Amino acid sequence: MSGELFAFLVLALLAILGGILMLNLTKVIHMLLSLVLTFLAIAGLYVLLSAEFVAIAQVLIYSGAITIIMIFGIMLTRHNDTQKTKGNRTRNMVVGAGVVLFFFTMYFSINQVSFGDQATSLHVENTKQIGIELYSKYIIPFELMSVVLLVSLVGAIILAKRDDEEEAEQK
Amino acid sequence: MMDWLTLMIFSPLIGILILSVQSAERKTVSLTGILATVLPLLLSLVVYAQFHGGGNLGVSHGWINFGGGMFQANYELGIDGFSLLLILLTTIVSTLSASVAAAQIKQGLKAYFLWFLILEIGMLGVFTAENLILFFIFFEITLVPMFFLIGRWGFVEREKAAYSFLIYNGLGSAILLILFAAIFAKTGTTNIEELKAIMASSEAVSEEFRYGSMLALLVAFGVKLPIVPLHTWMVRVHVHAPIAVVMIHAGILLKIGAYGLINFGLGIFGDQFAKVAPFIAILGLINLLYGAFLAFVQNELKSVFAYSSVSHMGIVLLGVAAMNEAGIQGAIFQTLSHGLIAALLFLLVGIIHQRTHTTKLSSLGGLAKRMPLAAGFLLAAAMASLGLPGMSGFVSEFMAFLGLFETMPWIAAIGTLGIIMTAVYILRAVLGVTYGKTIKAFTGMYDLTRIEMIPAAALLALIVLIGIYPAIITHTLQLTLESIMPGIGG
Amino acid sequence: MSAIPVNAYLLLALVLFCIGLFGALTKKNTVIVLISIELMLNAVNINLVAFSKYGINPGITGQIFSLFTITVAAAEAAVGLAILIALYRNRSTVQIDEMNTMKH
Amino acid sequence: MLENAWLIPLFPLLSFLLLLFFGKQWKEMSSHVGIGFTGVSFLLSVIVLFTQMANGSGGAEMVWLTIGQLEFRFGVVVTPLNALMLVIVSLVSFLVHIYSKGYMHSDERLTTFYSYLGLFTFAMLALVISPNLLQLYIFWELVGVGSFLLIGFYFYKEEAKAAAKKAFIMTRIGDVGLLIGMILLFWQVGSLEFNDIFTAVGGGEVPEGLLTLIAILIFVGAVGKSGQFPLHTWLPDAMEGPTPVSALIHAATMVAAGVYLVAALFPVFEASPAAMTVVAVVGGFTAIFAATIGLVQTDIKRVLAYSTVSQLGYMMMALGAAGYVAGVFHLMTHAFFKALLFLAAGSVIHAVHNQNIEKMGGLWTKMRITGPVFLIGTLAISGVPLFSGFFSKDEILLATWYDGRYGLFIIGLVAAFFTAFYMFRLFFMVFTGEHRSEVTEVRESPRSMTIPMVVLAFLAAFSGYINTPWFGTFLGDWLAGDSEFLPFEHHEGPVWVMMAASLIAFAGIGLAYLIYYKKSLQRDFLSSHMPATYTLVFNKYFIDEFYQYTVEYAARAVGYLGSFIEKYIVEVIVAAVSGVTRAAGSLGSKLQSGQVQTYGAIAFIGLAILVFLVVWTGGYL
Repeated sequence: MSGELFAFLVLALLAILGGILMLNLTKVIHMLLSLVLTFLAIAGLYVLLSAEFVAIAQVLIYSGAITIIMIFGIMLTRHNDTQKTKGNRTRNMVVGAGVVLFFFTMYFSINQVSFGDQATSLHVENTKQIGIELYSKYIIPFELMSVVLLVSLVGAIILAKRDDEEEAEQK
Repeated sequence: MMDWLTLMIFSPLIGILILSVQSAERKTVSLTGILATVLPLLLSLVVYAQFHGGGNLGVSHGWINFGGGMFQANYELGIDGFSLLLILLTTIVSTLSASVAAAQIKQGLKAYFLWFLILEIGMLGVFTAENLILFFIFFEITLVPMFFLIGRWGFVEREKAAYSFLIYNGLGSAILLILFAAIFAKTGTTNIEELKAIMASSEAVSEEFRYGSMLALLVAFGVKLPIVPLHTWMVRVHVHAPIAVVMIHAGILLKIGAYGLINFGLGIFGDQFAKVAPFIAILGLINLLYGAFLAFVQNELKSVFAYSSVSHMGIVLLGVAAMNEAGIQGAIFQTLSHGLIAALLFLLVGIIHQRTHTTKLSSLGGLAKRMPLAAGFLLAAAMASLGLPGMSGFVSEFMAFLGLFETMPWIAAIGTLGIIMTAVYILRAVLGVTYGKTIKAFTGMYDLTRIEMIPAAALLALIVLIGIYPAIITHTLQLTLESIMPGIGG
Repeated sequence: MSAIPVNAYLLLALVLFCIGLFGALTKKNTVIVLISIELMLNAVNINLVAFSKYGINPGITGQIFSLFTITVAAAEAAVGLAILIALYRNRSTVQIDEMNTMKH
Repeated sequence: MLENAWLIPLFPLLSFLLLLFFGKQWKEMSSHVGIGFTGVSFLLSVIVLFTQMANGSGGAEMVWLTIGQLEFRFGVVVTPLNALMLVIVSLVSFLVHIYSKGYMHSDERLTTFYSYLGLFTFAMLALVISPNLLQLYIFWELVGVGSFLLIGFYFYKEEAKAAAKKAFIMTRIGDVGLLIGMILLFWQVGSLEFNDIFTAVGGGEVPEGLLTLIAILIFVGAVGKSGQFPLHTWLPDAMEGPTPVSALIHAATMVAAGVYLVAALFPVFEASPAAMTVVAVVGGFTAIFAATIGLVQTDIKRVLAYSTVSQLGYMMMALGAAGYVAGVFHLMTHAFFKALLFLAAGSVIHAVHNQNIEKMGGLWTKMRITGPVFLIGTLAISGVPLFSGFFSKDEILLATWYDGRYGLFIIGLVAAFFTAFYMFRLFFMVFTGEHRSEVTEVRESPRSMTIPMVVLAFLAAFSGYINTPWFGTFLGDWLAGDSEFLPFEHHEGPVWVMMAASLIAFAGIGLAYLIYYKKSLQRDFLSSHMPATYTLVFNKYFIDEFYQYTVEYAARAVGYLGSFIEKYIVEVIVAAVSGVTRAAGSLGSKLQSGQVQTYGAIAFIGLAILVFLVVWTGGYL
């Protein structure tokens, strides 16, 4: 067993473990933290796939930013909230069945996929390559993305901000 | 050249326009309403004259066109002998029904006439359309006004009746739409004449498709006709709809089923129709006997006549199934004659109901004493209904059975039981109402007024005229039959 | 040559996607639903990155796309949370099954 | 003149229409209108009769209905049989019109009565001059309606209503047989013209078995109309109608139409020995069967009605035994004497306002005209020598004898005995003995009633002389001579047949005399010695009840079964279909809960299934 395969297996298991924990834990905050595990494992997998920059971004954005935002979200709304155990059982079963169906269908297709080639030069100056591509070929999507970010920023502030009139009423 | 057909179909629009701007005062509204139906009546007479004068009445304008000319649905109108007769039936019964409505509809007369005139456009259009798409549109136009006419102006269970009318007929027309679309896709035309030519010659259309289409037609028009067991809606409508509407319904709308079956089923899919003829004959037999036996045990005058309609439509099926000239002519005659007879019967039932406020057989009796004219007319209508010679019912029954005995003697022999049963149930109901002891409970009953006499007398006169001198119809029908018969290899 | 076939990555991604999907469709807490959606996006990212290495046309493009996805995910998380907070203020709940105003 | 014979039925039709539309204003006048128009018809009929005798048969036709290549015609034809029937019908109708003026004078619906009479007379006259079977069928039904209307004339009486309904339906059953036979015949022959039919049948174009079937079916029509067993039950009930109607329709004309039908289609029957046997046996059986019922009835009109049934059976028996002339001859004489008897009975009823013979008696002295004419009729029907019935009955008995149907011959003799007995029973009970009526002041009827009776009495007495073994068989030669299809040879009968018939008649009369006049024999002999038989006969062999419990209840059961099917199967299926739709709808609306997750789940499952299908089918649907 090569080291790479070993690393893959461990990371993959960690990622899946995180997901399964997320499904089964009861406290919301625990669920969130279990997902951090998944995100980190995925970052590791990115490294295996010669995508160091993406891996770093993954750690920063997912494990860092998004998780923190979510935790804020939890704290701002209701602390110590637990997942209600009583759910719509039939619906869960049906959805589960659908998911399993979907899984096997996709599994069936995935099994048939095989690509011969393998990129070789990805790990060489990975960040630089990304940078060059971003600022040359994908400049317009990149700029657009900044607009998206801006809009979401503004939107999030407006949404989250208390309505003045409403506030006045409440006071 | 005048486009008489278009003019005739849409002439009720004038009435609609006038009505919609007019005040809702009862007298003016009923006058306008009746006059608005007289206009198409006059125009249909013009059309009749033109038809026999050899004038070319066909109309064709480009209309819907897509697929680079591959798919065309034109605005095409045309008539043959059969549809001409049905048009005349429509305009005549409409006028009479309008006059009945003016007397019997208590409220919302204006709205009633608006719906009624739209209905008339639909009916006239159905019988003149030469194009499946156009036919379908007019067919749908008849459904909506009927729904409201039943639902708003009917008797006790009017809403239920209106819904079951809409559901059944909606189902039928859905099947029709799918079928027409399939035919359109397969052949690229919806013109009936072209389709006849294609079906007669082309190998392109598979045998399975033809059978499928034929059966779909049978179901779609079977709902309308109605064929047992698709008939329950029709009984409900007959019992709960306002009388004027039932006159139209029994008199004309049911005939769309027969018209479609003969014109499309026989005309387009003649060969296939010939192959399933025994099956259709059995359906007809079931209709005839089932309707008759059920009519025999009904306790309500309107139900009796409703089931008698089921029974009489069985004769149409039997005649069509005979697949020879006598049978088909019998079916057509039956269509027309039942239209007149049913209109007359329900007209009289309406008058009786108006006087006595009941149509229960158990609470009616001895009407001949107080209302001799009404009883006389009812008796005459009953006699026509049970196929008394000298009235139109006999001619049609005779021809239908004449035709059927040639091809399927055993079924015909069983069917004659229906003739006996018709006499039994009609007499049971009608004698029960008119003869016997006078029931004292109804005070202030009065006989037919002069105004009421007119529609009843007109209908009876037509019935007797056709019965005594059937050539009046056959000479209009000749051409139609000649065009249908080659289609079935007869 | 790597000992790991692309199928393995795809399978992992599928498993994660399915977990995320199940979570998104069954969990009651809105925050978890949001984070489950993030998980699904991550699964997609794995695919993208895996294809960038083992695809028919291997190249850097896959990684760039995953970066875009991450960005959008971040923006989505921010807006989602803002909506959540606004909702919580109005209805004082974060249970998704109590948010059924669409019905009315 | 013969091609204008269509004028004959036209006058009664005119009378019908005029009275229908304007009768209300005319009131009393309407009887004169009816009488006048019928009188014209009668005169024309007589002219036609003599023209026919002088010039032979003739007629006129026009096309009535075309179906493709097939043509149906309408027209008139005058053959000896038709001409004879014309005269009989128009004469009796004319006399009944006159009689009714007296009999019905107090009825407020006199106009209606006369218009119905006009309708009936029209239909009956048109019936007997039909040149083809279809036209015959049409008027066959129309006379049925005329009869129906007149039976139900007292519509407010429940019995009249029931009787009218029964008459119509029973005859309709027969009519359907006729209709089927007619249509079958049409598809064999290709035409319904009598001449074409006879040519085809004579040429052997119709297969033997089918021909028998057709003949029997046509005979079923005759059975219905002529009140033969087993469709006879309507005829006695039809006595609910006014008495002149009974005389006209249910004695002289319409009920004889069945006999006329068989006679008119005689070549068809003759071609099938089996059918002939059926006709003869049914006729013979009806003759004796109805006669036994007639023995014990107490209603004057019912006795006459059963006697009519019996006599019609006699005619059928004659025709079935190839006695064409005998049948028609008896038809004619019977029309006269039975109409006479009914009119006389009507006169009695008019006087005593009762129909029960137990409540009459001793009227001979009070009704100086009615009594004798009734006696003449009774003598004629009993077959007393020198009266008309004697000759025609004799002819029938001879025909059966010569045809080798000895069983029927005996039946004929027995029936003749019964006839003589019950007719004289009637006569003695009504006209002799002490006065039993509640009406003390019995008066003879007005002249408008007595004159027709006298005319008929004359005919009943003497009309037999046109066909006798002694003075020549004028009628037979004339009836059969003209047609190539009718064989006729007169049987020089053995004298003992005639003697036997006379003896039998006298025996019957004698027995009646002993029991009812002299009272030397016990009246209640039968009821006391054989009570079971008496009950059976008195209740008309329970045939009505039998029909009620079988046919009527069966029809009703089928009807209820149908409505059961309708309610619990058809409606349930419909309800099930609509229920499924409704359930699907409510399920759908339940899913519409506003919960995003549910929507998402559904969308996802749909997607999963689609993807699965695509993969499953390899991407090709």
